[in-house]
Amino acid sequence: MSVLAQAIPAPQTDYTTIIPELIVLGTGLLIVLMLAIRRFSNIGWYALIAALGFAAAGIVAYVDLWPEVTDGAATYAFSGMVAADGFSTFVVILSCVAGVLAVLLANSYLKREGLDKAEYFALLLFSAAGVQFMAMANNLVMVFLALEILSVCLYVLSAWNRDKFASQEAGMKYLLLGAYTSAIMLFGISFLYGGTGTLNIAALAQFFARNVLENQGLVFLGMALVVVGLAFKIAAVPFHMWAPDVYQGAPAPVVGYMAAAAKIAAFAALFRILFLGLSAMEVDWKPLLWGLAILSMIVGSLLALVQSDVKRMMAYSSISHAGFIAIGVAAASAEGMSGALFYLVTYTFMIAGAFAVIDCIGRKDEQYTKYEDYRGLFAREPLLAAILTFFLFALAGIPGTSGFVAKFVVFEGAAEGGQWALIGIGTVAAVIALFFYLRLIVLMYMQDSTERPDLAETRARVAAGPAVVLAVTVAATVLLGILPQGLLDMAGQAVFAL
Amino acid sequence: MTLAAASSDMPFVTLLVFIPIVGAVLIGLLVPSRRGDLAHVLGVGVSLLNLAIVIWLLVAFDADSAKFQFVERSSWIPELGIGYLMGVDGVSLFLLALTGFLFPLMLLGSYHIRRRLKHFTVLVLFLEGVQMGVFGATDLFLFFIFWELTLVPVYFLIGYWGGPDRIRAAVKFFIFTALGSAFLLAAIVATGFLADGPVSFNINEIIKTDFPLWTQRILFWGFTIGFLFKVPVVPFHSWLPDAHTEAPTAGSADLAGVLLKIGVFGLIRFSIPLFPRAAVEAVPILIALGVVGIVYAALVAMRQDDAKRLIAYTSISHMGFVVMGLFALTTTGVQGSIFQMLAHGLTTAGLFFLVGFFYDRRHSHEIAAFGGGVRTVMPVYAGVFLFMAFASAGLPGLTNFVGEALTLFGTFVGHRWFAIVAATGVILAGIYMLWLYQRLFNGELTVEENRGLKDLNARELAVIVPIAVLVLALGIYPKWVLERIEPSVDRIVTEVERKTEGTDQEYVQPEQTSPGGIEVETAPAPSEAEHDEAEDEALSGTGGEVSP
Amino acid sequence: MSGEWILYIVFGATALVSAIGVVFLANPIHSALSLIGALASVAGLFLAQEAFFLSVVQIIVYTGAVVVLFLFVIMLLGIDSADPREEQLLRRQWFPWAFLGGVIGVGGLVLTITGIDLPFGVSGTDTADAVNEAGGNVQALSERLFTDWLLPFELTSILVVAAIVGGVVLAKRTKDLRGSGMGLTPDLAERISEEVEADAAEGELDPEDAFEADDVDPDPDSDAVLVGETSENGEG
Amino acid sequence: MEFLQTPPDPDAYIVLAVFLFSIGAVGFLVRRNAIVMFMCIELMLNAVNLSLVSFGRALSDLSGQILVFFVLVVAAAEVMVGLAILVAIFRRRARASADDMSSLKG
Amino acid sequence: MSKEAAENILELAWIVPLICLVSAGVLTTLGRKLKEPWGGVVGVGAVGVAFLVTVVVFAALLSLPADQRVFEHVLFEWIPAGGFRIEAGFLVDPLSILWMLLVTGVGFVIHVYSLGYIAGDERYTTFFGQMNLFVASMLILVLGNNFLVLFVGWELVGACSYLLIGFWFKKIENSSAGNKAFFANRVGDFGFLVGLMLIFATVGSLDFDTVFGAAYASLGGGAGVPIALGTATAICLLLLVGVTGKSAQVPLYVWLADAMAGPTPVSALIHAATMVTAGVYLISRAHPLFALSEVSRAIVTFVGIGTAFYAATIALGQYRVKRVLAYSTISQLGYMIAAVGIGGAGYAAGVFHVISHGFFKALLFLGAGSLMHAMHGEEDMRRLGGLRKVMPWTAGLFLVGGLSISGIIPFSGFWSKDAILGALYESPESWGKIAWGIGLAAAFLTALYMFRTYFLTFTGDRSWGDEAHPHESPWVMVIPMLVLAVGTTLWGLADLPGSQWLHGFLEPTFGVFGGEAERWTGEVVLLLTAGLLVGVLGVATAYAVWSRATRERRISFGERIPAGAGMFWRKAYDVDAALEYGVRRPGWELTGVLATVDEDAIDRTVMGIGGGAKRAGRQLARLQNGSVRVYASVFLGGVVLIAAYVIVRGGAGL
Repeated sequence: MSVLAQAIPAPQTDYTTIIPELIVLGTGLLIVLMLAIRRFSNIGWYALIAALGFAAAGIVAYVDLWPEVTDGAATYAFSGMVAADGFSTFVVILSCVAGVLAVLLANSYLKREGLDKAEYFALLLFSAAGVQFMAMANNLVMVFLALEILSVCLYVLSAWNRDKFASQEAGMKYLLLGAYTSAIMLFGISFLYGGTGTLNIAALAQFFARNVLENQGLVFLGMALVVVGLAFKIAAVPFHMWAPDVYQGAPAPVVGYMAAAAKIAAFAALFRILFLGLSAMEVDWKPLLWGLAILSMIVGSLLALVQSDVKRMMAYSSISHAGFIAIGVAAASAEGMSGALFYLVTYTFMIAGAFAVIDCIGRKDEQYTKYEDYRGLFAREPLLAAILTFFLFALAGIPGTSGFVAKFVVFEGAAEGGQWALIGIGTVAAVIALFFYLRLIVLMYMQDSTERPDLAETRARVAAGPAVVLAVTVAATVLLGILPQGLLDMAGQAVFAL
Repeated sequence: MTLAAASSDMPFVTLLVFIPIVGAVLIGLLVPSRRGDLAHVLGVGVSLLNLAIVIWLLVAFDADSAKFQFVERSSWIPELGIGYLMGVDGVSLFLLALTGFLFPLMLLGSYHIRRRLKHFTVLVLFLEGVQMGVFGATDLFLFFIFWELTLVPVYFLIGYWGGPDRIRAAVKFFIFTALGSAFLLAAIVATGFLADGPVSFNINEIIKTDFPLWTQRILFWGFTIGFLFKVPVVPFHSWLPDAHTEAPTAGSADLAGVLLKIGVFGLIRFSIPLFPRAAVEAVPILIALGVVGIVYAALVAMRQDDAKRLIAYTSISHMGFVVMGLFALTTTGVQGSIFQMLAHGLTTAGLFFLVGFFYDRRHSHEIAAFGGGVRTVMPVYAGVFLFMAFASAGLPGLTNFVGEALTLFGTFVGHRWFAIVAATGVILAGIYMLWLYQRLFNGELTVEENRGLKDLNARELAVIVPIAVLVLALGIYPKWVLERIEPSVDRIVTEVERKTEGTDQEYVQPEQTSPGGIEVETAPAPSEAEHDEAEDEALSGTGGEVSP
Repeated sequence: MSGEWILYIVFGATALVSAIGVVFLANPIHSALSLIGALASVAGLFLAQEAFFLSVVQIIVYTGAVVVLFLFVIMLLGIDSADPREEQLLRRQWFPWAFLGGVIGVGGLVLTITGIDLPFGVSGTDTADAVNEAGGNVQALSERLFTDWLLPFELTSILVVAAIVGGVVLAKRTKDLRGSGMGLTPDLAERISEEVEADAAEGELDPEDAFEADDVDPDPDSDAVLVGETSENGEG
Repeated sequence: MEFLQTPPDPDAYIVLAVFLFSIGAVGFLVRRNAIVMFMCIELMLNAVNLSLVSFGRALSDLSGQILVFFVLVVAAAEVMVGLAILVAIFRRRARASADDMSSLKG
Repeated sequence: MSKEAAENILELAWIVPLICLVSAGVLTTLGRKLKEPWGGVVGVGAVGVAFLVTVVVFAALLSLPADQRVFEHVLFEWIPAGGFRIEAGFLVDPLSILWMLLVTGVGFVIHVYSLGYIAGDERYTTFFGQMNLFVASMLILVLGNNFLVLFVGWELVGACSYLLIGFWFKKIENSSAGNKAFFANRVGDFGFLVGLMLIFATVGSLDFDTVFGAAYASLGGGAGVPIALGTATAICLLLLVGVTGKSAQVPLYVWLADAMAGPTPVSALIHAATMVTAGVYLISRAHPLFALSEVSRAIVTFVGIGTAFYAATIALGQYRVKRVLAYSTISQLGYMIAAVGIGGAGYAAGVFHVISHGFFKALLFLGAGSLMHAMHGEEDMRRLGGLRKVMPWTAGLFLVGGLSISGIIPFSGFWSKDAILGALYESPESWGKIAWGIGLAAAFLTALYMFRTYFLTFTGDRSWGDEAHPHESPWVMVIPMLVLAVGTTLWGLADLPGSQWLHGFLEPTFGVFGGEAERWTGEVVLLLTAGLLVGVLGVATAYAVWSRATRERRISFGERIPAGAGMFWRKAYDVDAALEYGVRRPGWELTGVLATVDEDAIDRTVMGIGGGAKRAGRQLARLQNGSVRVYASVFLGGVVLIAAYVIVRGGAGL
C-alpha cells in the first residue's frame, strides 16, 4: 500500500476555543482580499470593517467564552497548543478593546498624513491575533510564533510613514533588535526543550512535579533567555534601549497601540510560562523579575526627567510603568497577577488617550512633538490641554484616576507577597514620575507662547475618530478610578482559575 | 434637641464634600469663562451654603460623646477592603468648621483676580470639597485620596495665579508634599495589609490590632514622616515660605488656614491611635522637633524682608507649638494643640488677608514697599493689623494665648525643659510681630506712592471683621469649643495610655485633683466598654457586607 | 571512526570557518557567499543527525531562497563594493572579539568537564524504529506536523501574509503608483518629489533617479554627523 | 580514541551550536552594514536549528525538527520585512549601514 | 447695710472693669468720628462711674465683719481642658479693693487732667479709649481669682503701656520706646508663665485657694498637696522675674526711663501709680508661697532695696525732670518690693507706701506735665529755673509732692516710708537690719535728688530764653494736682503707728502672716526720728548746693566729678549701650546666620536631590546615542549578566 493510503489520524480541532482569534484573522484576510480586488478611495470603509471585526471578536469572547471559562479549570485544545482559561479570555477582550481604539485613532491619522493604505488595518488585526494567541499559547512554539506575528506587524507599522526618515529608522531599529532577541529567545526555548524534553507549558509543570533535576543549569539558562526575550518586548531595562527611538519615530497611533499591545502579550506569556510552567523554580525567577522591575522603574523615571520630546518622555514613562506591572508579576501570586492585569487595562486606556492628544497636537507630519511646542498650550487649546493634563495626572497616579488604583492594587499584590522593598522603590519612582509629568504641565499652563507665533496660527483639529477615543479613554480612566470594583472582580476571576 | 435628633443620621460630611465639588463642576461647565464675575458670585454662594451646613453640623453635634457621629458607611471596593467611611468627632469637628468658615472669605477676598476668574473659583471650590473630605474620612484609603487631591488645586493656584517666581514655588510645593505622600502610601498599604483579619482600611478595625513593636515603629514613622512634610516641621519646611510668598491671597489664606492642619490632623487621627507604643517611644524626638521649630522659625522670621514670607515663618513657629502639644500626649496638651490649630488658622489667615489687601493696592508685599508711616494714611487698616498682630503674638484675651497656654501647660507636666524653651517662643513672637508692625506702620510716611492709598473698603472689612470677631470671641469664651473637643481627645489619650501601660515609659500624667470635683473619666467603665465594642462593630462595616 | 564523527568534524569545521567568514569579509557579496557555505554545512550536520528532510529543506529554502534574496538586494541597492569605513571599523573594535574568545573558552571548558546531561528517562515516542515504521523521516514528520502541530502550521501562513503585505506596502516604488491613481493623492506625489530635491540639495542623491546612482562617493564630512562611533556626537 | 567509535553524543552538537550562535551574536555587534547584520541573525537562527535538531535526536522526539520548520518561516518573514524597509530607506539615503540611522537619540 | 445686701453688691464688682472695657471698645472703634470734647467726656465719665461703684463696693466690704471680708464669685468656666480647669471669676478682698480704689481714683484724677493735656491732638478719642482699656486691664489684674486671670491682666496692661508709650507714633523713637517696654515686659512675663507652669505641675490647679491651700499644708496643717521647699523657691524666684519685668526692678528696669516718651498723663497713671505696682500686688497676693521659702524672701528684699539705692544714684545725675521722676519711681518701687519681701508687717507697710506713692508721684508727674505744657515740651532743668514766680500753684504743689517723697513729717510719704523701714528693722530675719541701713541711705539720696530738681527748676534765676513765655496751667490741670496734694497729706493718717488701721483692714487677706500692729514704743519713736532726720539732712544739702544757684553754678555740681564718669553717670551707667552690644547686635547676627542657613543649606540640600536625579538622567541619556549596535551591546550585556546569575544559582553544570 502506498504511503499515501495510510490514514493520517485526524487532528484534534476544537475551534470553539479560538473563535475570537478566527474572527480577527478572518477580518484581516477579508481586508487584504478586498484591497487586492478593488481599492475603495476612502479608507474609512476598511476602518469600519476592522472595528466591526474587533468588536465582534470582543463580544463573542465576553458573551460566549467568559462565562464558561471562569468557572472550571483551563480547557486545552489543538493537542495542548492552546489553553482557553479565564486569563486568556481576559487578555483577548482587552486586545480587542485596544484594537478598536487603535483603528479609531489611525483612521484620521492616515488620511491627514496622506498614507491612506488600508493594509494598516489588516496588519493591526493580525497583530491583535498575535497578542491573543500569545495569551492562549500553552506551547513554547506557539508563544514564539504569536510573538513573531505581533512583532512583524509592529515592525511594519512602525515604519509605516514612508515620508519620514524617522519612522523608517524606527522600524529598522525595532526589526534588527527584535530579530536579534527572537533568536536569543529561540535559543532559550531550545535549551528548555533540551532540559525538560517537552515544549508544552502544562507538561513542563508536570515534569517538575515528577522529578527533580540535580543539575538544572540547562533549564535555568533556557528560562533566563526566554525571560530576556519577553523583557525585550515589555521594554524592561536593560533591554529597553529600542523603545525611546521607536516611540519617537513611529507614528503616534501606532505607538499608542504598540505600547499597550506589546506589554499585554509579553506579560501574559511571561505569567503563563513562569507562574504556570516553571512554578517549581519560583525561587529562581522571582529575583530576575525583581531586578527587572526595580531597574525599569528607577532608570525609566530618571531618563524621563531629562527628555525634550514628549513622545520620547512617554516612552520612558512606559518603561517605568512596565516596571510597576512587573512588581505585580514578581509577587508570583494570584493577587499580584490580578493587580498586573488591572494595571494593564488602565494603562491601555491611559496610553491610548495620551497618544490621541499628542497626535492631535502634533498636527500634520507630527511636527509639534517637542516640549517647546507645548508652551502655553492651555491658552491656545484649553480642552486638549485639560485632557492631556488629566492623562498625565492619571499616569502619575494621582488619586481619583485609575492610575492611582492600579498602582495601589499592584502595591497590595506586592504587600501580599511581603516584598516591602519593591513598594518602597515603587513609591520613590512614582515621585520622580510626578516630577517629569509636572515639567510638561508647567509648560502648558504657566509659560506663554509669545515668541512662538507659528504655534498659534494652525488650530489642532480633532477628527471624529480621536474624539471618540478621547471620550472613551477619559471616561474609562475616571470610572476605573472611582468605581474599580467591577474590573477588579473580573481580574480576580481571571486569575482565580489558575 | 429635636434638631439634633432629626439630623443625627444626616450625611453631613458627604454633603460638605460634594456640595462644593458639584458646584465647581456646574460652574465650570455652565458659566462661560468670559463671565468670570458671575462665576465668582456663584462660587461665594456655594461656599456660603457650605458654611450654613457647617453651622448646622456644629449645632447638631452632641457635645459630650467621644465617638464618631454622623457616621456614613457603604462598601466601595470590597475586593481591597476599602469602604466609603465618613465620620465626625471632636477632633475633626472644628477643622471642618474652620474650612467652612475660611473658604467664603477666601473667595470674597480674591475679588481683584482678573485672569480666568472662573477657573480660579472652580479650583477653590474643588479644594474646599477635597479638604472637607480629608477631615471627614475615617477610611485610610479614602483619606489618602483626598490628601493627594488637595495637591492639584493648590499647585495650580500657586502656579497660575501666583507671584513672579511662582513656577519654582509651585513645583517645590508639589514635590515636597508628593515625597511625603510617597511615605504615606507605602505605610497605608502596609498597615491595611498587616492588620489582623481580612485586609481592611477602616481605622476602627485597624485600631484593634496590636502590631508587633518593630512593625509598629516602621509604620508609625512611615505615616509620621509623610505628615511632617505637610505640618511642616523644621527640616521639611523649606517649601512653605516660597509657597506663601508666591501664592495669591486666597492661596496663602488656605495654605495657612487649612492645609497645614491636614498634616497634624493625620498625626492625631492615624499616627498616634494606630501605633500607640511607637508613638510614645517617639515622643521625645517629635517634641524636640516641635520646640526647635518654634525657636528656629521665630529667629529666622526676624530677618525676612518680605511681609508674607515673615508671616509664613511665624506660622511654622506656631505649628511647632501644635506639634509639641500634640506629642505631650496629655489631654490638656492635645486639646491645646487642636485649639491652637484653630487659633493659628484664624489669625494667620487674617494676617494674610491683610497683607493681601495691601498687595491689591501696591502689588508688592515687600516690607520696603510699606516703608513705615502707613498708619497715618490707613488708620483702620493699621488698627486691624495691630489687633491681628497682637493675636498672633499670643496676647491673652485672644485665641492664640489659650492655645499656647494649653500646649505649654500640657507639655510642662511631662517634659519640663522642652516647655520652658518653647515658652521663649512667646518672647520671640512678641519681638518679631511688633518689630514688623513698627517697620510697616509707625514713623513718618517714607514711600511716596503710599500717600494716596485709600483705607479698607466695605468688602475688605466684610472679609476681615468676622475673623477678628471670632479671634476675640474664642479668646474670651473658648469653653464652647474646648468642651466639644475634650471627650474625643480624652478617649484617644486614655486609649494610648491603656495600650502603653505595659511599657515603662517615663510618661507622666498629672494627678487629676481638680477641686471642682469633676472626676476626669478614666478608662470607660467595663459595661460601657462592651457597649463600645458593639458600637465599633456596627461602625466598622467590614469589607464584605454591603450596608446602606 | 564512525561515519557520523567524520561528518561532524567536516561539516562542523566548514560551518565555523564560513561563519567567521561571513562576519569578517568586508565585501557584502563575499559575506553572502560564505553564508551559503555555513548553511550548507549545517545542512550536512542535519544529515549526520538523520534529519534528512530538514537538510534538504535547508538547502533549498534557506540557501536557495533567503541568501539569494540577500544577493539580489545587495545588487539592487548597488552596495556590492567594500565600504572603506567597514574595514577600518572592523579592526578597531576589540571588545566583541574578547567576548567571542570568552564564550568559546567557557563553552569548551564546560563541554570537556561535565558535558550537558540530558534529562534521563525522558524520551519522546518517535524513536528510530517508530520513525521507520511510519515510513521514514518525512512521513513521520508530516504525520506529526498535520496532527499535533496543526495550529502553529496555520499560524505561519498568517505570519507570511502579514510579512508580504508589509513588505509590499513599505518597499513598492511610488513612481508608477502616481499614474494609476491607486489612492495616491496629488499632494503626496509632489511632496515626495520635493523630498527628493531636498535630499539632492544635501548632495546625497542624484535628483534624476535614485536607482541609477552609481557608486555614490559621499563626501566624508557630511556623514561625520551620522557615523556613530567615529565622531563624538555631543547631543545627549 | 575509543570515543570516536560511538556516534558523537549531543554535547558536541550543542557546543557547536553555541559557537555558531556567539559568532552570529558578535557579528551583529561588529558589522555596520544592515544586510550583514541580517546574515548574522540568520547564522544565529541556524545555530538554534542545529541545537533543536540535536536535542530532538537525543530525546528521540520529532518536535525539535518541526520547530525548525517554523524557525525557517519566521526567518524568511523577518528578512523579507527587513529588506523591504532597507530598500525604502535606501531610496532616500544612499547608505545601508546601521549607524546612519542614529537621528533618533537622547 | 445688711449682709445679703452687701453680698449682692459685691457680686456686681465685675461691672467695674466691664464699664471701662465697654467704653474703651466704643472709643477705639469710633475713633475719629467722635469729635474733640465728647471722646474725653465719655472716657472720663466711664472711669468716674467705675470709681463710684468701687467706693460702693468698698463700703459694702467694710460693712461685713472683719473676718468675712473675702468674697469670691465665679462668673463662668473659662478653659475646661483635661486636668487644666480655669474659671473666670473675681475675688474682692481688702487687698484688691485698695488697689481698685487706687486705680480708679488716681485714674479718674489723671483722666480729668488729660482733658486739658491732650486737647487739640487729632487722636484725642483713641487716647481716652486706650487709657480706659488700660484701667480695665489693671482692674482685671487685681480682681482675678486665679493666677491665669491675673496673668491675662498682667499682659494686657503691658500691651496698653506699649500702645500709650508709642501714642505719638510719628516719631520713631517713641514707637521703639514702646517696643522696648513691651519686649522687657514680655521677658518678665516669660518668667511669670514658667512659674505658673511649675505651680500647675506641682499643685494641679492655678486657683488661689487651691495653691495657697497647698502652701498652708506644707507649712503644717490644712488639706492639699504639700509643696517641696525647692519647688517653692523656684516658683517664687520665677514670679520675681515677672515682678522685675513689670515693676522695673534692677535687671529689667531699662524700659521705664524710655517710657517717658509717652504723654505725661500716661507716665503719671501707668508708669507711676498703677501698672508698675502690679509687681507689689502679685507678691502680696502670693505671700503664702513666699512664706514657704525664706531664701526667696531674702532675695526679693535685697533686689528691692538694692534697686531703691541704685535708682536713686541715677536720678541724682539726670537733667530732664521726667527722667528724674522715672528713676525716682524705680527707687520707690524698690522700697515697696523690699517691704513685701520682708513679710510680716512689711506687707501692710508696702501697701501703705503703694497708695501714698500713688498720690505724691502722680502729683509730681502732673506738676512736671503742667511745667512742660507751659514751656512747650522743654524739660531740661538747665534751661528752666525761677518758675516759682511764674507758676506759683504748680511750684507749690510740686513742693508738697517733693516734701512727701522725701519723707518729711506731715505728709504720707514720711509715714509710709518709715513704716517700711520699721518693718525692715524689726523683722525677725537677720538680714533685716542690713536692708534697713541701705534703705536709710536711699532715703537720704531721695530727698537730695528731689530737692535738687525743685531748686533747679523753680528757684534761682531764670535761664530760659525769652521766646518761651511760661504761664500758669489752666484750672482743669491744677485742680487734679490739688486733689492729689490733699490726698498725699491726709493718707498718712491711715496707718499711724498707734491706730495701724491699714494693718487691721488688711488682716483678712494676710491673716497669720500679717504681723501685729505697731505701738508707740520708744524704739518706734527712735526709728521715726531717724527717718525724719535723714530726710531733713537731704533737703538741707540740696538747699545748700542748688538753692541760689546761678545758671552756671547750677550745672557745675555735675561737672566737678571727672568728665568720663560724669557722662557715664549721667547716661544712667550707659545701660543702653550695654543692651545694644550685649543683646540686640548678637541677636541680629544670629538671626542673620540662621536665615542664610535656612535659605541655602536646607533649601539647597533638598533641591540638590532633584538636581542629582536630573544629572543621573543626563548621564544615562548619553548612552542612548541612537546607534543600533550600541543598543545591541547593552542588550548582550544584560543577557550575559542574567546568564551569569543563572549559572551561579543553578550550580556548576549545564
